[in-house]
Amino acid sequence: MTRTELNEIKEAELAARKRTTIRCCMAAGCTSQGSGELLKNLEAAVSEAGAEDEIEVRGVGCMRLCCQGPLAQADPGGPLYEKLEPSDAKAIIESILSGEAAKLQTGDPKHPFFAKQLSVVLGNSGEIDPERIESYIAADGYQALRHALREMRPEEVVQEIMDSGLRGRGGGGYPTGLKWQTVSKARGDKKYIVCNADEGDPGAFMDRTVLESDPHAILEGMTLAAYAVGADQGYIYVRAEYPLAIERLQKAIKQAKKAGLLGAQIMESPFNFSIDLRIGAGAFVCGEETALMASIEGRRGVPRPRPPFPAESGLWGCPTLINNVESFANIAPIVRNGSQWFAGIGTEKSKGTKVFALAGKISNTGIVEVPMGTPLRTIVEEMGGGAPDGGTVKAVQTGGPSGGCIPADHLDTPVEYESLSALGSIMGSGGMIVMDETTNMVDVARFFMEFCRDESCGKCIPCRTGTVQMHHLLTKIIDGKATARDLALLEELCDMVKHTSLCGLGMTAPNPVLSTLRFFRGEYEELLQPDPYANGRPTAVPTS
Amino acid sequence: MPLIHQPRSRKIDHVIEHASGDKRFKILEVFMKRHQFRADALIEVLHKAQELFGYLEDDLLIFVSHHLKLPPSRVYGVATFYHFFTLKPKGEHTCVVCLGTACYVKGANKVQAAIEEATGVTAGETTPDNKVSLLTARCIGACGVAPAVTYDGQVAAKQTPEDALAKIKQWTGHDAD
Amino acid sequence: MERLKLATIWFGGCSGCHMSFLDVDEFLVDLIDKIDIVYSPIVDTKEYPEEVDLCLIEGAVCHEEHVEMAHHIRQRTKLVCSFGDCAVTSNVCGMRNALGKPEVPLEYAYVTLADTNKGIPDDPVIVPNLLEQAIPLHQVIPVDHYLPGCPPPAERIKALILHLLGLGDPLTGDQLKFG
Amino acid sequence: MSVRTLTIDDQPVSVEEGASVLDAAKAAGITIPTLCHMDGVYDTGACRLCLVEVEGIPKLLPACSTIAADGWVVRTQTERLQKYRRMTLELLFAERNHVCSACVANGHCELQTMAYSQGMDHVRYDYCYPKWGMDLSHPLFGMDHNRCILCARCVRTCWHIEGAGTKNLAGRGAGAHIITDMNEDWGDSATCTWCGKCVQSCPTGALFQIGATAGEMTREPARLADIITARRKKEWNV
Repeated sequence: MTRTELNEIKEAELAARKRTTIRCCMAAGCTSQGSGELLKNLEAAVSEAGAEDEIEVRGVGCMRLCCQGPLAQADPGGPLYEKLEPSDAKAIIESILSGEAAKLQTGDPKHPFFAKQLSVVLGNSGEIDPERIESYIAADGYQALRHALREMRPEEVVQEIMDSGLRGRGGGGYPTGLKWQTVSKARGDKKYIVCNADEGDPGAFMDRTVLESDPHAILEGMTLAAYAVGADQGYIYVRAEYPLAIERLQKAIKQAKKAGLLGAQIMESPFNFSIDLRIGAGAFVCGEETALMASIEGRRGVPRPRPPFPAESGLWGCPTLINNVESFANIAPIVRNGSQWFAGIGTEKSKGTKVFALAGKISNTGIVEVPMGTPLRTIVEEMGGGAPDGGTVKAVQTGGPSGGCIPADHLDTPVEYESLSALGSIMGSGGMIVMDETTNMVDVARFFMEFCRDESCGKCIPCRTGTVQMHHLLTKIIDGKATARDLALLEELCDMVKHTSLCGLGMTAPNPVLSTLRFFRGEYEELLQPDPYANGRPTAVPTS
Repeated sequence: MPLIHQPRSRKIDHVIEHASGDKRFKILEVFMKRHQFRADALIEVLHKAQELFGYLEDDLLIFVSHHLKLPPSRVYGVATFYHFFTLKPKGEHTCVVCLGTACYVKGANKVQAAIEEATGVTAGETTPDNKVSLLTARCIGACGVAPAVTYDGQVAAKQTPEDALAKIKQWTGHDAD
Repeated sequence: MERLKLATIWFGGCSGCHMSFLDVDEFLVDLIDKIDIVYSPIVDTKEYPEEVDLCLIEGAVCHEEHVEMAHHIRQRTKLVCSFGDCAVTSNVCGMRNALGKPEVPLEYAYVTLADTNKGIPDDPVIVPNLLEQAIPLHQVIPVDHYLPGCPPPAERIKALILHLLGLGDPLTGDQLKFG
Repeated sequence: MSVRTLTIDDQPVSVEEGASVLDAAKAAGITIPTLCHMDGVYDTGACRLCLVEVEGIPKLLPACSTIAADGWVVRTQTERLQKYRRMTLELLFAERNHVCSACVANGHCELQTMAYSQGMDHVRYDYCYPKWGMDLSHPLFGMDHNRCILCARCVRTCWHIEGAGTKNLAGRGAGAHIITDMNEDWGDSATCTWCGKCVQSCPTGALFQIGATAGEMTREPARLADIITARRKKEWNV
């Protein structure tokens, strides 16, 4: 693939555009509600009407408002159809051909849910056909790679990422450029790039959205990273629970290989890079980078102590760069538009945008991408429409089992790494679960503890048995069998597990308990039984 | 009790013999060859094996360990670490209730309870007639349409206990209770 | 100086700790002006007295009467000591817990292994109901001191009593050894 | 070989580059408690007993698997560390069925010794009392899962000293357990060489020689280190 060829594909693709394009969401949320059949029916209706030259039906990635799915929209300027039935296909085509509005539920594109979004990562999501590389190329895909390979030295690419201020989107917020620099400077003939697509936080589906909607963006981001740090082999570690993402990634890799965008001498440069998929097998702990590497090596997904960090000693002992899906998805836009453009978005310490998955007791569930610094309230109340059925938002859970519950009166907090961790939660990968007044916070804490208990790898003692005991204590509290002494024991254990566990899973396992204790302590105390021995000597002897 | 124990090769011989009459073993061998019989392909190979056989029986694991030149304990250790792998046969149909946070706060546990009551099995088990296996998932990423249940690989959105029971009934061909 | 009112009792245990207690021999005689044994299987008192200073409780809490008695003792005693591994950890008594319900070992003992009169005794007046699990004492009442050992050697018992009399250091190191 | 100089519990100590904090402490005559560490096999940092504080580093670090660095100020016995160690031991005792009085390793058990040396005189958590079995199928050795602390010393010994790969961990979380081959009876194992090194490596009464009764099971894990050191350094001319 040469520069000219890349532009030829782009122009051919644009030239082939028809007067009208119907975009039909084919991401997991809508397909689970029947959008696959809808797409087929749309295609059938087009050919039935003999309008093949007029109308293109395009299966696209996530159109974001999952709760109103299946979604479809006709370009240019057509309404956003919601809650479509496969049988609605005909009406849509007829409406396009006749110019008269169809009697279908439509959404308001000016609603804050859409209007307040800013797309960097999801720019192509819901727009391009994720299963066709041409569609990606037509949207300026692989231009960043072309530019980097021709005009930039590897260290300039690293510098660009450093200047952009991008921080890891997987949870911790470590500066991405710094990580790249460490790997690029690490000694070793063989280096690896790993994309962590083991999005395991329950309630998070941002990475899934990106993978299903724009797989080539990940490949391009990884290839840029490989060029920057001097790696020639990459792995995408993706969960087995995401079959559609796997399928699209497989297709994308095949297409990129065929187009000479992966493999040997990419774009006729001396640079070689291959990407292999590794399918996870249902272990949350494999989201932890050392466990993930063990799993890629075909072993039990058990973490090991760091240091040494993967940047120095990773896969098979070689320097390895691990970033998550959303981080990689930011790379091509940064290289394409320049670090200054990216650094202009967001806040001083948190640059760019962040994708959130809105779920739980919220009216508009789905995917949003907002600039860093957007207040939680804007996301939850304006965009998300607050709790459904007249309920009130009680708390927002971010960061999955490693995060915490932020109470409603802190919703004015801006979305930033530092501000969220000051509240005892974390940015995490971007899952945002809204709880209303019917949600019991102790129950939520136990839910997460059960999760961590079941997902603990069993290697280190604090996590393996500490989560068992914490879960047991929470159950005792919920069952009304606990006293203040048990609560004290729980708090002490939270502190111990947090500080002594080997990996992030254990270290953050107590967070949901700690944060609910911080903001909703009353809910715990209400469940406690009086302790007859509270002061050492009994106040009244209990009879058994 | 024999003081000289059975050499490892004898067990392998038995498995190879068993495998020779089954085409699926051949397919698996080709798959492993494509990975150059590399030890780090173990998880990919187990995925393939489960796809072919439905579950990972002992002979299958020994077959894999032999070809990838890994001790059986390593293969077994890996197969039991990951929840996706199952060492017991699954039922004709599989129903996976997502218990991710979003599904949980929207009542997935009630859907699970309804199915458990109707089928008489708890999560992780298969009905005695081998019709339905009930499983739970940690989050299938369909949070936007919670609560979600996967029926034979197809994700179904916004499930109520009634929806789930209707599906089970379809499978079992009679009232689930 | 008033003498230390000492009580001892055994719950679910083998009385081995009490045997070890007897092994302190003339130590008790030496301390006769400091200690008064007010209640114990080795003295004749029938009723647990009020205002006891120290009670050594041997054995795990295995049945309902133990629970009742533990609370009773706690109310009337300044310092309670878990005396020996069964009281501290549930030890051998707790080995039944892993088998499931208490009926499992009962069935084995009174039916499977019985030659005559097979049947689990079920009159609560004669045999109190077993708890679901045999548990350590501190899960029922607050405990002030722990004296592990199966049994705790006489020296260790001496050391604890001396410590509580203000005549010695608290137990440390292998004086706290289980088993 | 360059040298690293650091301070451990106010005591200056110099070690060769690449030495662990645990090695450095040993050189200074300071004992840091360990359970999963065993000389001769690689460290996993799993038991968390050897966690130490290093000035300027917010995280606690496992002494066994942390390389000592120049200028470090290490503390091994702070009140906080001691508390965490006691809690770790409490968690271990509550996890499975450790009944010292009826154990083959009573009096020779590293877990038991660790408990009293750290001042853990009772367990505040509810005991789990799980149902784990025993494997008595092997003519020479037995395995009692009730007493296993999952330190994986036997696994590392079996793989890296004996080289048989018979033992491994299976399952995960609280359900993790030691297996022989494909979770088969040890006596049926086609890979076990009957060398007994795993039994020598076990810190508790989980692995034992058949016939040993309460308190009779003694062992010398140091012999295993001798074997591997001699092999690595080619000390034995054969």
